[in-house]
Amino acid sequence: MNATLCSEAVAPTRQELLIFTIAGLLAGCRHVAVGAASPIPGAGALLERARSNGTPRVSVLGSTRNNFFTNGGVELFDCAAQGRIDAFFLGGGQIDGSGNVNLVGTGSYPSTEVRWPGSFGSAYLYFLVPRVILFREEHTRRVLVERVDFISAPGTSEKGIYRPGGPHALLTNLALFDYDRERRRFRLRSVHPGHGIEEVLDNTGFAFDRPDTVPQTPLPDHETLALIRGRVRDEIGEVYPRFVETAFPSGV
Amino acid sequence: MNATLCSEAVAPTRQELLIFTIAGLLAGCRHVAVGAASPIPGAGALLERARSNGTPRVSVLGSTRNNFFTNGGVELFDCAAQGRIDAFFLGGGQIDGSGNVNLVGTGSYPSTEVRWPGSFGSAYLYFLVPRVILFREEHTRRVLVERVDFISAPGTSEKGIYRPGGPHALLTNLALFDYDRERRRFRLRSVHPGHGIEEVLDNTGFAFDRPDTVPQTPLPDHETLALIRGRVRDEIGEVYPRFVETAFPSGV
Amino acid sequence: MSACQIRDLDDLAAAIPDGAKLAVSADYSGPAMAATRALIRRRVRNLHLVCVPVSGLQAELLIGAGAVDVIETSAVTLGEYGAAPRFVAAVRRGKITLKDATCPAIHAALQAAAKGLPFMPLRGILGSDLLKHRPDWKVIENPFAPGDSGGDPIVALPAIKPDVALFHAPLADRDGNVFIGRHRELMTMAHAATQTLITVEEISETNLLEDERFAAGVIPALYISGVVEARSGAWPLGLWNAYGEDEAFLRRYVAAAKTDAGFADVLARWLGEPAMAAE
Amino acid sequence: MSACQIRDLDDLAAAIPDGAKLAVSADYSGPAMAATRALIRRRVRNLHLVCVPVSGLQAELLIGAGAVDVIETSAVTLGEYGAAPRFVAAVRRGKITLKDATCPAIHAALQAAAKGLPFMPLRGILGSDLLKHRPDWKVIENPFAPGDSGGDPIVALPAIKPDVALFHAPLADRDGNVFIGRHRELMTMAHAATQTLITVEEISETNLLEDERFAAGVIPALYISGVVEARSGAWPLGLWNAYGEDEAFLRRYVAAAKTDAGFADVLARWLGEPAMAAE
Repeated sequence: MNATLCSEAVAPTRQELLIFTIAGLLAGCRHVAVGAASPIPGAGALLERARSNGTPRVSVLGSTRNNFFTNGGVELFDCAAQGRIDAFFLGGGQIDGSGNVNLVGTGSYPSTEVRWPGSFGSAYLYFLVPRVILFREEHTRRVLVERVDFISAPGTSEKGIYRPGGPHALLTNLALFDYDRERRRFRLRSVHPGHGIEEVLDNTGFAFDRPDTVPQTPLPDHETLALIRGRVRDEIGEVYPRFVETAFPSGV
Repeated sequence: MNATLCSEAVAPTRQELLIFTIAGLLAGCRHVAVGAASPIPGAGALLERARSNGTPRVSVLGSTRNNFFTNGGVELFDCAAQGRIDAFFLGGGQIDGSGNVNLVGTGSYPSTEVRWPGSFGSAYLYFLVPRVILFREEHTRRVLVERVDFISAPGTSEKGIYRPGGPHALLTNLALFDYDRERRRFRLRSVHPGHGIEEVLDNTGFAFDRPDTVPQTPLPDHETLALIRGRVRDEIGEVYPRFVETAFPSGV
Repeated sequence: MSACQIRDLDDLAAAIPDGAKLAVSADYSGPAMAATRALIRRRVRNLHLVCVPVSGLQAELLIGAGAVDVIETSAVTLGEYGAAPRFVAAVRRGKITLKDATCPAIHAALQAAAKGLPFMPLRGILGSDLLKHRPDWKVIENPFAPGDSGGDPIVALPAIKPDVALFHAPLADRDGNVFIGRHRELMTMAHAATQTLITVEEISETNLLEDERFAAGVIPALYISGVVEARSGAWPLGLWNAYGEDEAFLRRYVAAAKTDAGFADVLARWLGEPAMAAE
Repeated sequence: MSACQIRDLDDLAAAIPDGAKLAVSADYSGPAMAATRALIRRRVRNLHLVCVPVSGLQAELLIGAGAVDVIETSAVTLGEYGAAPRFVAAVRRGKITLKDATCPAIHAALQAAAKGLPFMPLRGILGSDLLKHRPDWKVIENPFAPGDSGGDPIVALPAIKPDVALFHAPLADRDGNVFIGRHRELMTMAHAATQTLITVEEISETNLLEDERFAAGVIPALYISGVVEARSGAWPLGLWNAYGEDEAFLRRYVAAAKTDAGFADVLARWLGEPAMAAE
């Protein structure tokens, strides 16, 4: 446990740790966009904004107060292509060791065994946004596979393909990985408190790099936790009222 | 003189004849767009609408009451490309016998001897709008030349070039020509009252076809003239207040 | 098709022929659900559904009712209510032809049609399996790539020109102008489509283009083929700034539609009971 | 460049460097004339002026003041006041490099930049002498032309990405959101440009994005680098729904600017007398 976390405070929940970790991945960003159905990434971006004097600007799709687009559904994509979005979040039914993501389904396309909704904007934003953070809470061999069954969006591209963007990190309930664009592989950065490297290895379907000693994912200090449970909770609650009821300790 | 024009009515002015003639060129159109600085074409389109039960729809650039565009300056061009504009008007510092128009200048480009404003949307709309009406009041060898010095927009295109649009007619202070797309030449349709074929030949710098007997351009009947001097005058006056002061007989 | 011929939802449904390429808005952007119900009631068939850029319950119901041959979309999902069961079942059974896309590709292809262009280039996509399964998408060379760069491939998307665009909006006026506010993709749909059919919550007696502030978010009547007033026309989904989705209904729907029989029952009750909103 | 660094017209003029690719709006679409005067006063030089899609007095003054190297435009005209005398003189003397265009080509090239595309295709233009004098425009084959069609050439326009977009609008708020109403080309300019500098008639104390009706015509602060309040900022030209052009001034201008000396006199008086509007 982080020494600056006062012992009398309620310990951070799993979601609060993820929110804090995401905020750390957004340092230095000028503008972060958050897609639909993404309460934890949204809260992470709002935390980074709250503790960094209003930077980055945060656009939360589905929000009224934190959505600045006025040109319809295409604006997020145009804005990314203009280089005005520094970070975005992608999930994936499957994510493989090269950073490929699959949002379409398992088995043989088109008659997939399991069909997921579809690729949304992934096949575009993964190319255009410099810091794409792969975020998937479930950390299992079902999700983190050696090779995705369908590439909604590739993790890397051949030389000569226009690609200012790509994967930056992968965050799950167990661990945080950095993505190494040169080696086209993930590198374990830290394991969350309460979990160990063996658990990560057991539940990851792809090979990844790691340091000799794997650190623990840092926890938020008291002040940051108060910010999460106060301002950030209020701000994200506008878009995700049911999320805040479950993700944050009650009565805080 | 047209027999139905009552003798007690004030005879149509030059501008009124042009307005009436333009209206006749718009029969059957669903939507006519009128560019900037075009009071006579605008009045012609509004006349056709007034006497045809609201068809065509008329978009007058610069108008508040008769401008339906809400997507900025590009909408006129997009709308034309969608096939939603049946007729448009082009002028030209020079117009030649093939229907080429020059809105750029005379002499050698770029250091033209005489420089006009520029090509505006001509190089696009001439290709996309089915019925482009060339309208230039001045009928002289200076304007109607054998070959334009600069092709802002060509009258015809090679086979294989996407071109649903092109020249439909040429109207001047002296005469009305049809454009023959097969022969790529103008054909004189009629000469305005008070002028003759010799005057047209003397003042036209290009060769054109003509029937053995050239008819006189028809004049508006009493009812139509009243419509021009009433409703059309009011409608076009919204955009061109100074035009209506000079173009229509006072006190009518 | 003139606006004055379309007086009610049945007229509107009749104006969308079997086999039409039909563009619909996303569930969160004015879905014309009352019109969709009328379409299903008239047993529309063989639709080529274009979802702008995704769909949910609207595509789900049309697919479940057997109205869809082809679906071109970036996703079909009921969001927090879960997967769209009839869509998933139809995919598994190979009952519909999938044209899986990515959101900006659908926007770009509609913009191409709105501009009368044969195609629009778009970055990204290269190396995705989407491209592999979309033989109608081509890869061309960027003609402006520096000569020494070894080339710069870029995807070219053919224009999508819907026969009909269909959506629900808060307000139209008697002249047929329709307010869509910031939901600009609805304007692109109307510009791109041959015909645009609209349902609205309310008809304004004053012209929407007269107020310059209002006018920026208005689709002019020029692009509109028919407007039908349909209060709660997005129900059981929501309409921005007006009402939210009917959560209880959607939960019941997802539970029931897991089976063919359950869906058939929902559909029969829904089509037979126009006042279900008041349940 | 942060919005808070730009407090007045001189700050704004200082933020537009010599040699900038500067996009300006048409005379009828919120021309930033007060800012243009400040630019001339600071003796800006070597501008590459992009007129969206045409210009009039604004280009004329900048050219007359010797500030322009290159002008990319579909026309320069003072409308009913006649030809733009300094533009015409500069063309005749070969003092400026002309990039003659056609309106939709400028719109399309800005839209390409707004979409991060290297180019945009556009119909028309083929066979025009514009194309002959624009080696930066290329002709490509439509990749979707039927194989038996013998090809379908189409013009590809390289994106225009202005360093700075500059215009005048009726209203902005304290957060930097700017209302442009139906003048959507101003939004495209802001999306396309690296920086966008604005003058406005008035600063609103309430946020313009809060009213959904208003919001459709608002450029979000995200795209805005600086806003300066400048009452009558379009003078001697007009601003939609606010004020008309100053006809007497424009007539005097056209008469005076026919000669170099006359223009120099106008310019000296204009720059020296900020209150000339009250003459």
